[in-house]
Parts: sequence; structure tokens; C-alpha cells
Amino acid sequence: MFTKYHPTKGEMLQILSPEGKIINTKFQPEISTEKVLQAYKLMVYTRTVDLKTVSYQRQGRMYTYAPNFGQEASMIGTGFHMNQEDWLVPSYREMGAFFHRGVTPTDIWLYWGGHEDGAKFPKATNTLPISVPIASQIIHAAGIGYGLKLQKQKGIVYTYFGDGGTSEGDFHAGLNFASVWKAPVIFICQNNQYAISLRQEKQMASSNIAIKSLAYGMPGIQVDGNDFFACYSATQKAAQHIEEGKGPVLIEALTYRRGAHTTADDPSRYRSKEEEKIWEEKDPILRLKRYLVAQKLWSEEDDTKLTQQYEEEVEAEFLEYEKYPPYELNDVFQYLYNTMPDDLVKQKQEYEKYLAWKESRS
Amino acid sequence: MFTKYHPTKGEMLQILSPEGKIINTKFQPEISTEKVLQAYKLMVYTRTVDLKTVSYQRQGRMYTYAPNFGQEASMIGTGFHMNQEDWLVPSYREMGAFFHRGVTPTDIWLYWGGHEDGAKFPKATNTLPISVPIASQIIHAAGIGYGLKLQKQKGIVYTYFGDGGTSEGDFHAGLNFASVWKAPVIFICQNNQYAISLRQEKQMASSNIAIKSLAYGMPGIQVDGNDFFACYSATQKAAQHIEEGKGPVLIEALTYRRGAHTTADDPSRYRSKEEEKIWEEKDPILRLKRYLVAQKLWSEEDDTKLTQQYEEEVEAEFLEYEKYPPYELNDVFQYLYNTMPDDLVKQKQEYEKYLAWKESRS
Amino acid sequence: MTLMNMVQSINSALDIKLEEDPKVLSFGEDAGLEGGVFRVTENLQKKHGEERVFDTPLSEAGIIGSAVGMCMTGLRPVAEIQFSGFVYPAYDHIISHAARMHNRTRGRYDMSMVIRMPYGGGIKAIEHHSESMETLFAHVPGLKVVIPSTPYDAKGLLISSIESDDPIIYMEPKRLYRAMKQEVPDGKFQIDIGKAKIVQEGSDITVVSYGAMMKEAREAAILAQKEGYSVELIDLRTIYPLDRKTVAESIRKTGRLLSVTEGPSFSGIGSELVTLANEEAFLSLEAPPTRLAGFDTIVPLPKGEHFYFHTADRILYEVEKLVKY
Amino acid sequence: MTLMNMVQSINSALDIKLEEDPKVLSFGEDAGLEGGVFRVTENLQKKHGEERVFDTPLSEAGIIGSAVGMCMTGLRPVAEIQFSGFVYPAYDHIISHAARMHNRTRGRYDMSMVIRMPYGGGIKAIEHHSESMETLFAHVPGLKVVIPSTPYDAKGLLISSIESDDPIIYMEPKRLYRAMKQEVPDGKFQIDIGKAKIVQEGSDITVVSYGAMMKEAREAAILAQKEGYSVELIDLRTIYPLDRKTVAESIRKTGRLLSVTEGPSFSGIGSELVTLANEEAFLSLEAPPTRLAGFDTIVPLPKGEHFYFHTADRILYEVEKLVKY
Ligand SMILES: Cc1ncc(C[n+]2csc(CCOP(=O)(O)OP(=O)(O)O)c2C)c(N)n1
Ligand SMILES: Cc1ncc(C[n+]2csc(CCOP(=O)(O)OP(=O)(O)O)c2C)c(N)n1
Ligand SMILES: [Mg+2]
Ligand SMILES: [Mg+2]
Repeated sequence: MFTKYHPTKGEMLQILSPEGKIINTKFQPEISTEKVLQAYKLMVYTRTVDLKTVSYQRQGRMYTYAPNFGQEASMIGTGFHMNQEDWLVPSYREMGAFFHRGVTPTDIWLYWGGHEDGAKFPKATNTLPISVPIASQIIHAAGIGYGLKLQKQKGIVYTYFGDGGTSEGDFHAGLNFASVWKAPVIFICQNNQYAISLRQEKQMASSNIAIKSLAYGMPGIQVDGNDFFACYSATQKAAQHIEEGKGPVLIEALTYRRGAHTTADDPSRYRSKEEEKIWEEKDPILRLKRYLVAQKLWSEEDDTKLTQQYEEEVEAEFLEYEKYPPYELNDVFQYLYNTMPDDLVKQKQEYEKYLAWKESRS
Repeated sequence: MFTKYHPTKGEMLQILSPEGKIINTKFQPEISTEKVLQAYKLMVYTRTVDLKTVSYQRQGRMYTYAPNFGQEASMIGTGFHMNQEDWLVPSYREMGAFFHRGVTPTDIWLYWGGHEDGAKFPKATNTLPISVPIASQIIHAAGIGYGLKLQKQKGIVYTYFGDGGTSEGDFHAGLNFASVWKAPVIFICQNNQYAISLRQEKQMASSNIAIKSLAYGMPGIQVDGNDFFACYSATQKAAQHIEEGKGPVLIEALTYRRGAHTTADDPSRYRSKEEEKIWEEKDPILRLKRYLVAQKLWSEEDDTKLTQQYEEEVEAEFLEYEKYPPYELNDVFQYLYNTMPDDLVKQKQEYEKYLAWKESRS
Repeated sequence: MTLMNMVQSINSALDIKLEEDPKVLSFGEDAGLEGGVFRVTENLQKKHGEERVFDTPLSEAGIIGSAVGMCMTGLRPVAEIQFSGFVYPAYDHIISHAARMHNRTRGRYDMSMVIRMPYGGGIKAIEHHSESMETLFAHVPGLKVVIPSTPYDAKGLLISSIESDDPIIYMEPKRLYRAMKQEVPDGKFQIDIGKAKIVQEGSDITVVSYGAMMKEAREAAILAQKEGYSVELIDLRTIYPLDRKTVAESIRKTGRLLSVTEGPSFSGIGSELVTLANEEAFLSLEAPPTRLAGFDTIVPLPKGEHFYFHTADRILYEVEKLVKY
Repeated sequence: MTLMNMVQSINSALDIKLEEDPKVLSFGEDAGLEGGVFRVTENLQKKHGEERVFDTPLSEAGIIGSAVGMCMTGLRPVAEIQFSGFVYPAYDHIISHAARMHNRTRGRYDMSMVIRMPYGGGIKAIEHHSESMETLFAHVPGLKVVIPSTPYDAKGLLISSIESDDPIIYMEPKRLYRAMKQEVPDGKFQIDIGKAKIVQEGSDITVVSYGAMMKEAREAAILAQKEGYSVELIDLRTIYPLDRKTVAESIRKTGRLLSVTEGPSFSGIGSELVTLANEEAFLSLEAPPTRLAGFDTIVPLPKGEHFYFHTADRILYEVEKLVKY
């Protein structure tokens, strides 16, 4: 696959057409029908949580949030391949991959709702928190890969970043270190074609992102990021490559962020309605649904039911989330070091004294 | 040339064989015989200054110094193409390119002799000082390129770095910015195969360095860095490419540092005598001399005379350099800002008071 | 004169300098077409062209490193870092080159750049969007650090910064971007870099602050007055070089110093101000010169951020302690 | 006990921890095969293997960023930065991740790393090889900063650092690497992080220093004694968290403070120490607590460096001024 779709050729791996037809049987992934259905459900679930979170934000029940609407195949098609022992090293736009690992909507809301507890992930292992400084997580992934390899632990590191992220020096250092170390890392670029307002052409002069793999002597492949099968298939091949001891792989999943960069962003400033329309047609969930329905594995009716079920579940969970215990002064201090230094103890005490004074005056 | 020697093919441009024969007429550069002789002389001059500086260092008349013995074709073959209006953005191992621009041995000695005046370059324009933080100058080059383009000034930026330098994030950002801007920059990697003690294979997993150009959609080419003609020819082509408005080019000049990394380094810790021997045979000056002698443009006798002349000149200049006026307290303060802030005025005065006190006690 | 908020007054300063001097450029991530995530550079691209007002690829090292190169060709880049929390990939270029090139080349190259960045907290943002780390620049020889606290000052200081031949770190208190409006001249005017401003005269205590904390400090001064404490309030405006003279004179007069700063306490600007008090006014001190600084912790996420940022009453509390000392 | 210089004692600490704990790694540029440009890690690769003691590609961001990842897999990386002047490409990873990951994940991941780097001047090196910028780490919440001044302390402190679950910036005064030898235990021992050491008791003035300046401070204490001034000399050893108690008690006793630090003055550790004196010993002060810090300039190249670094007689001069105040 990596030869056939060598990035110098400029050909993108696509398996499922926007109409939901398999157009490339040769590279169909090995995946059971049951799993495909699971993945589809996860895509729908992710979208439900995403859209609801945007609406909670609009209602003032959530701070600024970064939606992922439209990128479900890209993150779930790749992330669904993760096993228990694997590692997820995300950026901030991989909610579907988070869910696959056991992160809950409550975790997500805690984070975007402004609470550090949203990075605790009590139900997920080997899952890093959201990484805000663009591309920095890519090097962490290389280090985790080294750690796994050195300690002969099973597991592959899945790390995510955007098209914009490829411009940072950290992208370069991360891929270089991992390639020199032959570390078990799959580098996944969710190329949604924009870094906030900046289009890919102004971000880089390379013909595609996959080709950047050549700088590190690793395979690279561009896949249709709205095609669940293409994403899954390339990831599967990448994992095989790694298991054969051949080192890391770069996957570029070409997709589109259908929503805003964050709820504070206004995409109409930098892209057209026409363009948005084109990508609506290529929607990843619609596409996989067409396939499933055509295969008689799913029906519109199932879909309506599922969506409704998820909406209710999510709604209920959100109400629960909103009862989360309030933030305490101690939460500011207690986790910075393993043992709180005297300076911090004192700063906290000073603050408490002030609170007492304030109390005494009111 | 950039197609024929496309870095994915793994073929290196060589024009002059180690025996001094032209083996590739197709890509011979356009350069007059006179200029070749000039370049040869500059190579010999550079080596003379280099070897003498190492010996001054051994005599305790110079601090730690980074020799460039063996890299004369790589830096002069590329740098000799610079015109008056061009810019030199060096690392620290491009003495020959410095000389081509009018930098003097005295400037060089001032610098390595521990005086900031060694970056003043009174006789050279558009020439940046030595850059110590590896690869950082690469981004400066991109910025200068943007400045020239924006202001419609003539000139091409020649920036240099080592094989180790390609690992820094700055390499990545510099090439990316320049490629997006189509800035007039030639990126020249003097690949001497070592970063201090680290061999290229442990520095990167890519098959060569030129191939990294693909990540930026710019042409890249690997040339024999000990072959003056190959270096000059690729640079000429790169300059043409830029003049046609097609943006930057990456040149990898494969060479060998025959001396130590710096006078503080002991290469026997990380490389073998045999390897050094192999590269002695491939010496760039020897090679060009063989060619010139075969062409009857030069003789061994000329060579002996020239070397002796240079040795005397350099010796005389060094004695002159050693009379350079002493460093003054004011030199610490005066150039930090355009106008000295009160804080610095006061710090200087305090120091002077202390000096007076010290004086008064002795 | 127009009523402007700080976003508008900064935009106006940039507009004027772009208009007046073809050497001036303005660029950064999303700073061109989009006009910046805070809209500070809105309309500037339309007006001054894509070559002078532009978006860069996503690399802070690229932004500042290339600004260093641009300066060498005689340009005067004004580079925007989207949030001060993302300046660190560029930190090497700031500290190793922007701050040093003039000294290194014995004055041959001016680093005539301004690095603009929104800083500080209070806008309920996610991690890395709320820090106040001016000390990391003020401690570095070769830089100047400017922080305005009002729309008026923001404009005058930015114009001076752009005209400065030395590199300026210009930090914008994002919390104040739209927090207040003020009459600001439409045309060009300057405020000297390195000059503090006595915002209010007083006799009991000198309160020194800058940036977003000035707003709280002003309120605190009013509260203090009600309590009968006369506060002399100084807005530093420039952090480095510090206007020692103005601050020292005030402390010598009041005998008391409270510095109010937002960022971490340890070795922060507050400790520099306390040192100043000792160096220049030791014999006048009637109470320990004191700093009120941020906790030496990470700025909490929005749910906890109210614990971190000083309020007017916290300042009052400290003032009262010192006056009663 | 063996007579060791600091290079040897650091090497010994690394050797012991590599031997004892398979989770410990040591790596950096030229830090494997070559044993580091200062030979601090000499022979460790031979002894502990290429997988645990190794050379990295030339990227400081890569070194520290990957150390962050390694910690998450339970390893205890000891990363070497070749010179502290080259740490800045890694600064983002230090400040944004190493310092924050534990807090960010509410204790889920320990950043059990040590970042070793030679720092400071006095070895006649080219630019960027002589700086003393510990403030840039000490000011950052989430880090601890350790700086030894003797071979003995270097070993004990490094062992403690490697065993610390918090990230440690361990700065090695390169000027002292081979400047003196001392009897150092061959086996394992520890010195607590966060504890200063009273090197010499005295009654007239408290001199606080650390790292390379301790050597000058020791000499100055002897000179001072000859002049009849009794110096209490404190070696901080840990910069953050600062041992306020030890320093404060001393100042309360002597009534005078002189801090002696190498790096830039503005908002440096010296100003923190002056602040400490005010906060904890105001009423005992008999002279202004004073800092002797580096100029706020670039460290001059070798021909001028003697102007920059404090000497014992400069310290004596300051001591005399304060005692006679
Ligand atoms: C180092 C750094 N610089 C700037 C930012 C501000 N920022 C947040 S998201 C973003 C764009 C990222 O684009 P991309 O990598 O394509 O990811 P996407 O948001 O499209 O998923 C920017 C510039 C940041 N978070 N970190
Ligand atoms: C950012 C940075 N890190 C580390 C160093 C220390 N250092 C000086 S030269 C060097 C190796 C450079 O190798 P290469 O780029 O191949 O250039 P060469 O010396 O071989 O010409 C290193 C690591 C430095 N100067 N700057
Ligand atoms: Mg994107
Ligand atoms: Mg090299």
C-alpha cells in the first residue's frame, strides 16, 4: 500500500466513495462487520456529543469549545484501531478517539468547562490529555515510543495533529527522533485544510503532507479522511509495519472541519458557503451510513433511533456533569508538585487570611 | 539538473573525479578559467589561515577554534557564486565563504580570539556574523529573503548549516517559510557527516539530506561537496531557479571535516584513522589542483610559491592582529541598546567605583 | 479624538505606522486575512496589502526568526504571537538573536522589531492562554518590555515601540482589550518608553502596577480612599528599563511600597520593585516593601481562575496591612 | 571515599543510579559514545549499554519533549543539554509540559526527569556558552532548580534529583567542573533538595550564593575575616524551592544580607533574596539587603569576560560597604 500510494505520486487512498460504494477492493481493511457497525455508532455518538456541546456553549453552559464536526472518519477510522495497550497522544480535536479509549463526555466537558479534572480520565489508560501548544505532543509520542521499545512493552503510540501543526519545529523533531529510534508511533495528521483561518496552501508549499515522511525515511500515505475504510486500512497497514520492527509511519487524513475552529471563531471570514457545501456532500457519517444501508446492515430507522437514544443519554449525562463539585482553593495548589513546597503552603495561607478578612468585613 | 539528480533517486552530482578528471560534461558550470583559478587560490588561502589558526590555538595565542580543513570546495564552491548584492548567512564553518565576501583573517581571529569586534566586518557587506545556536540562522535567511523580495532588492541569500543542523526545528521552519514565500534563498548543507561525535545515520533516518526538500516542495540536490565544480554548478542552477521566481533550493554538499570539530575536540573518540585516510584521498584542494595541473593552468611550483606567500601574509597579519587594542569596560555596555538605559549606566558606574576602591587598596 | 477600546487603539497605531512608513510590516498567525483572533489587526491587510500585513505558517520560531532577518534588510516588523503562552517556540530567537544581534555586531544591525502578544488571564480560556510571564523577557538583557493599561497608552506606547530601533516586547493585557473605552487622538502621538506614570498622587503608600492589574489597582485606590488611606498609584508602562526614579521618589515620600503584579511571585517584577525600594529608599521605609504577586502555580483553568487573579479588595487588604504596619 | 572533581562526582552519581534502577536513562547530544563534551558521562554507555545511555539527534526540543513522553512510560530520564545557552529550543517543552504535566493531569503522570546542563562563565568560551540564566527556570511554576557548588554536593544532590518525582533543572557550574577535588563517598548518599547549607557561621553579615560564585564567596569570606568582618556564608544549593528559613534566620541574626549571583541583575535570584529579607527580617535589617548580580548585559566574549564575573575582592568591597553602612 505504501508503495502504491507513495506520496510522490500524489494519489490518495480512497476505498469508499462519497456515494457509499466500495471502489477499491484491493485495499479494503480486515475488519468485521460488527466492528464497522460499532465504529459507525461511535461516529454518530461523537457527533451527537459534539453538536450538543456546541449548543451548551451557546447557552452559556460551557466555555469556548473546539468542535470536530466532519472529522469523525478521520479520527475514528484511525483511532478505532487502537488496542488496550496502545497509547493515544492527542491534540485537541480527537474526541472520537478519546471515546474509543474510555474517556467520557463528562471528562470532555470538565476540560472545556474549565476544570483540570477533565484530564484525569478515570476510565481510560494510556491516554494523554488534550495538548494545547500545537504539535508539541508529537515529540511526547516519540518519547513514549522509545519508552515502550526500551522496556519491551507492547503497544503502539497514536499521535494526532493538524495540517497547521506540521509547520512547527516540533513536528520535525518528533518525526525525526521516532524515525531514528524506529519507535512504534503512528503519526496521524488530520488535515482539515485550515489552521484556524489559514488555508493549507499558505501553510506549506509541499504538494501534500504525506510527502513530508520522506524527510524521515518513513512511509507516508495520504488517505481520504472522510472515508472510514481508507483511514482504518492505512492505520492497519501502519501498525503492521511497526510490528515488523520497521519503525514509524505518517498518515495524512484529508478531511474538513465542518464547524468553526472553536466556538469563538467565525469561519465566514475565511471560507465560502460553497466550499462548505461541497464538503457537506462528502460527509463521513453520511458516507458510511450509505454503505451500511446498501449492505442492509443498517437502516434509516435504526439511525433515527440511535441518534435519539444518544441525544437522551448525552443530555442526561450533561445534567449530571453540571452537578460537579465546585473548584476549591486547594485545587490550585495541590498537584503542582508531589509534595507542596513551603512557598506554596504560605501563599495558600496568605490567601486564606485574606478570605477571612474579606469575610469579616461583609 | 534537479530532475536528473532528484534526491529520491539517490544519485549525487559529481563533475570532477577524485583524480581530477571531468567525468560529467553535461553539468559543467559556466565559469571562466580565470575564476576557477581565483577560487582555487581562495581555497588554498582558506586552508592556510585555517591550519595556522589551529597552530596559534595550540600555541595559546587563540581560544577554542572550529577548523574547516577539508570543506574548502563545499563552502567555496557554493559561496564563490555570491555577488556583491547577495547575502551570506553562515553557521560557523564557512571561512572560505567569509573571505569571498571581504571578511579578513583579522575579523576571524578577533572572533575566535574572544572579541565582539570580530563580527563588525568593516570590509564586508550583507554578511552576518557567525551563528552559534545551531540552525537558527536558517530562519534569519528566510526573513532576509522576504525582505529582499518585498523591497524588490536584488540579491540571493546563501545560508549554511551542517548535517546536525537539519535536526533542529529551525531547519524545518526556515525552509517552510522560505518555500511558502518563494523567498530567494539557497539553503546549503555542508554535510560533513558528523555533528561533533554523532554520525549522520544516528542523526536522521532519511537516505540523504537533499530529499528533505520534498517536504517543502522545493528542489533539492546532493552534490559531491569535495568537488568544486559540482558545488558551483548546483549553486548556479539554484540561483537561476530563484531568478526565475521559482523559490528556494536545498543543496546538500557531501564532504568531510578532516580536522577536529573544534580545537577542544578529539575525533579519535568517534572515528577511525582508516576513515580519515579515505577522505584524505578525496581532498577537495588536491582534486582541483590535479585538474588545474592537468589542464596546464597551474603547476606544483606555482603551488609551493602560493602557499609560501600566503603563509607569510597570514603570519604577518596575525602579528598585526595581536596588537589589537585591549577590551574596555565600555565595550561590555555600549552596544546592547541604541541608547544606554540608566540601569546599565549605573551598573557601569558601580563597577568603576569598585575598581577605584581596588586601586586605592593596592 | 475618538472613543476607543484597546483593540481599536492598537489597531489605530498599527494603521498609522503602516501608512506612514513603508518599512513597517505586521504579521502573525491569523493576523492577516482574519485580522487576528482578537481582531486587533482587522482591516489592516485590506488597507495595506497582503505583502505587508500577512498570515504566517504556524511556527513562532519562524515568525520571530524571520523578523530578525527582516530587520537586517531595514524593515520594521511588528510580529504578533497569538497568545503569550505560545511564544516559547520562539524564545530562542528572542533571547539568542533579537536581544543580542545589535550587541553581537557592535551596532551593525538594529533589531527594529516589535513583538506583540496578548498576555494575562481573566478571559476564561483554556490552558496556556492566561499567563503573565513578562519576567521571562524583562530578565533578558537586550530587550525592552512594554505593557500598556489603557487604550490611550496602548496607542502611544505602540507607536513609540514601532519607532524604537531596539527590540520591544509589547504585551497586551487581553482582559482589557474591550474592558473600557477612552478618548484617544486619531492621529499620531507617542509615549516615551521607560517612563512610568503617576496615575494618582497620595501620601500613605506607593502602589506600583501595570497591565491588567492596573484596573484592579485603580479600584483599590478608590476603596482605600474610602478607608482613609491615601494611595500614590504608579503605572509602570515600561517594565524594562524600569523608571526607577519615579518609583523611588514616590517611595521616599510615602515610606511604603506595594507592588501588584499578575504573574508568578518568585523572582518576578515584584521582587525587583522591592529591591528597588531597598536600594533607593531604605532609610525612608516605614513598612516592609511588599509584593502582591501571583501564586507560584499554574494559572487554574476557568473554574478556578478567580482564585488566581488579584481583585481590588485583595489589594486593599494588603494596603491596609502595610499602612497599619 | 575518593578524591573527586565535580565531573567525576556527577559521573559517579549517574553511574550509581543507572546501576541501581533500570528505569534511569542518560542521554543528550554527544552524551553517549563520546561521554559528553565535558566528559561528564564518560564510560557510562560502555557500562550501561547504548539503549540507556545514548546520543540523540541535534534537537533540544526533541530531547526534552521525548523525555516528557518517557516519563509517562515510567522511565526516569536524565537529559543533558550540552550548554545551558542551548536550552531555549526546548524551553517550550520545559515550561509548557515538564513543569505542568503533573498538575495538568491531576497527578496522573510524574515528570520524573532531571535536565542537566553546564551553565555559567569563566571558561573563555564563545557566545552562548557563559550564561547563568537560572531565573528563567526558577520563575516557572512546577520546576525545581538545583545548583551544586562542590563535588560532594553535586553527587548527593544529583542522586536526590534523579530520585525526585518532580522535574529538576540541575545546573552544573562548568567553571568548577575541574576546579577542585574533594573527598566524596564512592557509594550512594543524598542531599535534600530545598535545603541550604551554612558553610561558615558569622555575625556581621549574611552572604548568600550558589554555584560558581560560591568559590569566590568562600575566598571573600576569608578576605573579610582578615579585615575583621565576620561573614555567615550560605550556599543555597537549591534555588527553587528556596530554603527561606535558613536564610531568614541568618539575616535576623546578622542584620545584613549580600546575595552574590552570576546572572543578570534585573528580577534575578538576588532580587528574590532581597525580597525575602524584607518579608522575613525587616525589623532586624541594619543595612539595605543588597544584591551583587551580573550586569544586565550579554556576557562579553573571552577578552572582556573578566569584567563580568564577580571576584572575591568585589564581594569584599560590597561586604565592607554594608558592614560600614
Ligand atoms: C504553539 C501554538 N501556537 C499557536 C496556537 C494557537 N492555535 C490554536 S489552534 C491553531 C491552529 C491549528 O491548526 P491545525 O494544526 O491545522 O489544527 P486544527 O485546529 O485545524 O485541528 C492555532 C494557531 C497554539 N495553540 N499553539
Ligand atoms: C542549539 C544548539 N545546540 C547545541 C549546540 C552545540 N553544538 C555546537 S556544534 C554542534 C554540532 C553541529 O553539527 P553540524 O550541524 O553537523 O555542523 P558541523 O559542526 O559538523 O559543521 C553542537 C551540537 C549548539 N551550538 N547549538
Ligand atoms: Mg487544520
Ligand atoms: Mg556536521
